[in-house]
Amino acid sequence: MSKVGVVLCRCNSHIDSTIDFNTLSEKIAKNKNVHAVIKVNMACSPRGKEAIAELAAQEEVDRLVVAACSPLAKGAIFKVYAADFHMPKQHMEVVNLREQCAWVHDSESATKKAVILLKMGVARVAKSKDVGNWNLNCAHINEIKCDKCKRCVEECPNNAISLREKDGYPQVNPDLCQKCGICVGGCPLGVISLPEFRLEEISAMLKPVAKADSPAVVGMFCEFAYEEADVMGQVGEKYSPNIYIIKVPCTGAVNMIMVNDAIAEGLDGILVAGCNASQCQRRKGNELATCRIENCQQSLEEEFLEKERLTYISLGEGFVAPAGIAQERCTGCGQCLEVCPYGAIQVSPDGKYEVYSSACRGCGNCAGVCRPGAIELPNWSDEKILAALDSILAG
Amino acid sequence: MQKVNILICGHKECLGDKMDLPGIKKHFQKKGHRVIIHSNFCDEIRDTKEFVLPFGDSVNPVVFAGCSPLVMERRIKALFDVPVEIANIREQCAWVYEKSDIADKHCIDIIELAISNVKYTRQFTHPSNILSERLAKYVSLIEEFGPNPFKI
Amino acid sequence: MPPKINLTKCDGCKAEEEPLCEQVCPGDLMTLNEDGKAMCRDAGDCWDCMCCTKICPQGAIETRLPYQLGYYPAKLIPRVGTNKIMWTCVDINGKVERFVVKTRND
Amino acid sequence: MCADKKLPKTIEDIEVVVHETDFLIIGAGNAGCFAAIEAKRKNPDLKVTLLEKAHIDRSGCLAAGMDAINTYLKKGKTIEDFIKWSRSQAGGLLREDLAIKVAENLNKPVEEWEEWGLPIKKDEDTEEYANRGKWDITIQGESMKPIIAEKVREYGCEVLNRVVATNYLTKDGRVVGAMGFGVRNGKMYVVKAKATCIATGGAAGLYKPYTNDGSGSHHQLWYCPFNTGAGYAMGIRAGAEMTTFEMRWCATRTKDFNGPIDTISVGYGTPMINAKGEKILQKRYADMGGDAAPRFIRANAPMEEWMEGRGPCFVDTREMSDEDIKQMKTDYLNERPSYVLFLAARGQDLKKEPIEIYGNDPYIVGGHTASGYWLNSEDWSTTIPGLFACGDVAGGVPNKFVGGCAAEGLLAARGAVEYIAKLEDEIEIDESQIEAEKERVYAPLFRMINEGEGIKPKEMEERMQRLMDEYAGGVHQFFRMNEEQLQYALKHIKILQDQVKYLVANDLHELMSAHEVIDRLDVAEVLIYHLMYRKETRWPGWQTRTDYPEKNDQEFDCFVNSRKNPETGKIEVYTREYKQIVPGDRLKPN
Repeated sequence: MSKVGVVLCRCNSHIDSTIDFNTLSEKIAKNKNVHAVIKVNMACSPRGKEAIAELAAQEEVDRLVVAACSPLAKGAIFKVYAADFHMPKQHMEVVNLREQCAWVHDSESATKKAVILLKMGVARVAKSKDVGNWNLNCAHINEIKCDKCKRCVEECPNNAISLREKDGYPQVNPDLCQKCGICVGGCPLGVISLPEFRLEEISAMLKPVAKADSPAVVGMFCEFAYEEADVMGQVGEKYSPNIYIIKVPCTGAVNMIMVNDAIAEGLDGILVAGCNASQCQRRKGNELATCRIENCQQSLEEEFLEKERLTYISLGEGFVAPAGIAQERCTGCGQCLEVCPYGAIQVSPDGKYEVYSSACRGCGNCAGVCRPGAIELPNWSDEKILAALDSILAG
Repeated sequence: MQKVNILICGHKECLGDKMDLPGIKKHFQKKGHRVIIHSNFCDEIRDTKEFVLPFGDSVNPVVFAGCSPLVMERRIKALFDVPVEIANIREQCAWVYEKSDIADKHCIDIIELAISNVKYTRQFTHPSNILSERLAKYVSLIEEFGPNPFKI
Repeated sequence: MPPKINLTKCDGCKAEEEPLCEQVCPGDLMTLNEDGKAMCRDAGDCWDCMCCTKICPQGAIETRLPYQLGYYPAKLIPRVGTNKIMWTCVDINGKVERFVVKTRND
Repeated sequence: MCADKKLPKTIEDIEVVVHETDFLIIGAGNAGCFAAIEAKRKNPDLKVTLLEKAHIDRSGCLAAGMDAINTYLKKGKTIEDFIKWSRSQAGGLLREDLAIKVAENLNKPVEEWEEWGLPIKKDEDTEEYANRGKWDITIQGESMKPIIAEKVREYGCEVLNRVVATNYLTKDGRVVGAMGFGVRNGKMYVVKAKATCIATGGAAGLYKPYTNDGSGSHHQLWYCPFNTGAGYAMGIRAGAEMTTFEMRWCATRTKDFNGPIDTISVGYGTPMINAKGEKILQKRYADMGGDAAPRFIRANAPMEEWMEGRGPCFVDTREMSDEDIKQMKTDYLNERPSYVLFLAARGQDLKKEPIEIYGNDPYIVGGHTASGYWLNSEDWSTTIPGLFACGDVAGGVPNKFVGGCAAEGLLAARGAVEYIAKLEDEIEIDESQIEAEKERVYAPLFRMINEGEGIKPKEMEERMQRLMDEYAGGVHQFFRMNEEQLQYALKHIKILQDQVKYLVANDLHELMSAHEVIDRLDVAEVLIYHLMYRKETRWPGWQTRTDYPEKNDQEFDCFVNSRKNPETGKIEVYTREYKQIVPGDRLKPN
């Protein structure tokens, strides 16, 4: 039995002013996997780290759950903590109690939801495996269960999977693997995992959601969709507390076995959120996802279930200011079209290069390669950067 | 040169006593900027945006000196009707330097950098994020369907 | 006669050789037809064990009983999770029954 | 249809793959898998190879799953209790020396299986396995085969899927491996092994199933129809001693769609009733123990009722609670899901209509009756050195079922591992037998290529099945037979065996079917000899001789064994005496 240490971060009262930490710690302490619960202010601060280190030092504690801000905010820092505590990074889970709970729901429902979110986190680390022993940091295929159906070979967008000569098992090339999880999502037997994304973990996370007030909806959000969910909290848009969002590397990583598990557990809806058709940075991840989902929806109807219980929504409504092309300077070399990971550059009928604004994520790759400097990012003009350099040199 | 409204969050729990904020305030006032030191911005940001009006004059851009943009950038930017830049004097200054004099110096540099940046920064436009509506729609649809018949 | 393949759903497991149904069929009855879709060699030799129906990732295979034994249009549809299997059973009068069965310990 | 591309056109085309291994197990079902795992545990350095006709994940009796373990020694039950019960169920005839050892190992595999992930119903308060009848426990075994298949791979055993074993490799009267062909790649496989264990299934499809009539569904059986007795046939051809084939397994099954009925009658204590609504066992077989009457009685009772004009018969589900009915259907989903589909296809409400039952076509199944290889209770070796047997093909221990077959896997593996340890000489095999087998195995393919026509395997299978059904006591004859019928059956079986040379196969699948019917013929022949030899009726239903309706303990209270003499090709039938170890009346469970 794994022993989980739970850290509740107040975040300067951003979180605990809405969520009742006493109820929360009381409820979560009852969980059989939880060994200890501590409350800290600013888990990301040096003092916060000390407190967490103390908890991790208790020799029973072998896993940590940090309930704080979005993993997209300070998540990386907490993962570094895990490394400092000599703990496999899979044994550290960040639960998003701020952007997707405290900032978007009223006190009562936020507290209720926080309990479930925390249980999900605990369930996940409890199931997590130390895969540090995988010598490679890429997708891993469990050959004991693999049936050599070769689907992963077919579907990998990076051609990172090929068949091994001697025994015909698929093998992953770590140099090509992008850890997008498209193979994880496609494997009919669910035997492929990423170092930090395993079917068993996700399935375990679904159990607590089933206990929530109905309608209980689980959201499987790709990293970009997840960020948009965070934005709602940041700009203070409230939404229904019935939805529990799980971050997935890409909608292509959502295996229909997970969906089946959700239905088996008794969840009322599964909402898969990803990018617009052209926009998937993982390349064809969302296309595969939509195919799988459409197919699964058919089956749902055959089983007399409403097909909308499983729904795909594509987001990316340009919450970042898009790049712009100054036509008078553009030489039409087409470099931008080459490098844009989101397919946001389009050539108009009259041969003009234009930015499809809702697809643009403002990454700036295009601006970087544009020789004539025709492309500008609204908030990162060359002038701005040069001026910044001057001020640094002056200082 | 353009005047900037500098808003420094001096929350003790965040910054400690390391930096000489009054000194820093003077430094920028000398340069003609308007500087306000707030005791705990987090406390107030949850309230309506009215409270920031005294800080902004809806003409000159704002530099917020406090915690990392990762913490609240969009929240703060959404408050003002003028361009805003964040100067991260917590994670990248208060939490990394032992000696006060170095911290003070670096703090000023960081704010200077933000001042230079904010001149080129555009007014933050409230993102056209319709996710909340879609979530609401979806949840109410599922509510109509009723519970999952496989639920035991 | 069992098993009945939904040709629009079946993608032959994108496999050039053996789709999953062909791999598991204890009677060696499943194979790929000319257009790379699953097909049953001889429905009369099917045991109705439903292995193919359960393993098909597309839910493209239906086990249908010989009419001489059971009337139309009863259906039994499996849905397989990591350690549970769900069954939806529809009888000839349209009565729907649902089952959730554990298949593995957590 | 990649299979055709791999079809060899001439004898020279055939690619021969030679494997060398320490321990060869033929058949990767329940027993075979446990044998493989146990061998690896006893000696991890051994190379263990499994030959599997289908795919190890879904092969053999457990392909569709299982809803119960019918033999588990619960708290308070002793080995002696088990022997007495099993002995009485089998009409007093079983190998007590073997049965005792099986009983000693009954629980281990089940508990391991649970540890590996098999869900078993527990009693809330006692934490013991939940009861289902005296010796049964309820499991949720839909995935029990994949679970154990994973373990086999984990233990590092080599699995050759889709390879059909056709004959043993022999060397001076000793088995040194096996030969077969790949159903997928058409290659011939020669596996040389220090020790070989036969773990294939029993023989289904010797008799015509009544569901076949006018429905064209050949495999509407309750027992795995892909178990075609290859293991028996190979042993017969190699001159191994076989026992008690005449103890056929004719069971009462659900009518029109073969499903088990223990699930209902044992699982939920529902009575068997006839058309008049009389409780059959209590009313007519009270003297034989009523509901606890021996299996053959229970199996035959509904058929007797039909004969007497009191059919149809049912198991009465009408008194069951809604929860029980739902639970029972769940049990079926774990073992034979399509039976639930059948009930739906009949639109049957079990609260109003009971489930109809009927006899099924007889099988030869060592897991249920005592038919199979004659074994040495020291090491589970057969009468041929180097050959061990476990599971359905191993004779002498009826009522083994899943748990017992698994236990035999352990026992056979231990015997084999010790045998291997004692060996020192390297195996040298003469190539001539490989050449001969190559010609025999691929003949139907080449006949099709050269002659372009002949007898399709299915045609011969259907002829054999109708013959056996009508003349060797099939279900249409209410399991009854007499000397003249058996003689007729034997005459025609011999004709069919001679006709085998006309068999044709269009592809590798048909080639497999051809050898399935060839093997069945060899089993059927020996079966008929056994049925003819036992001039008495010991197990009405399983073995009903209308010309000798009484039991004859003077002559036949013993085992009937046979051996096909490889030199003369004659089948020699003789008896072996019964050795009682556990005292008491062999017909009484206690």
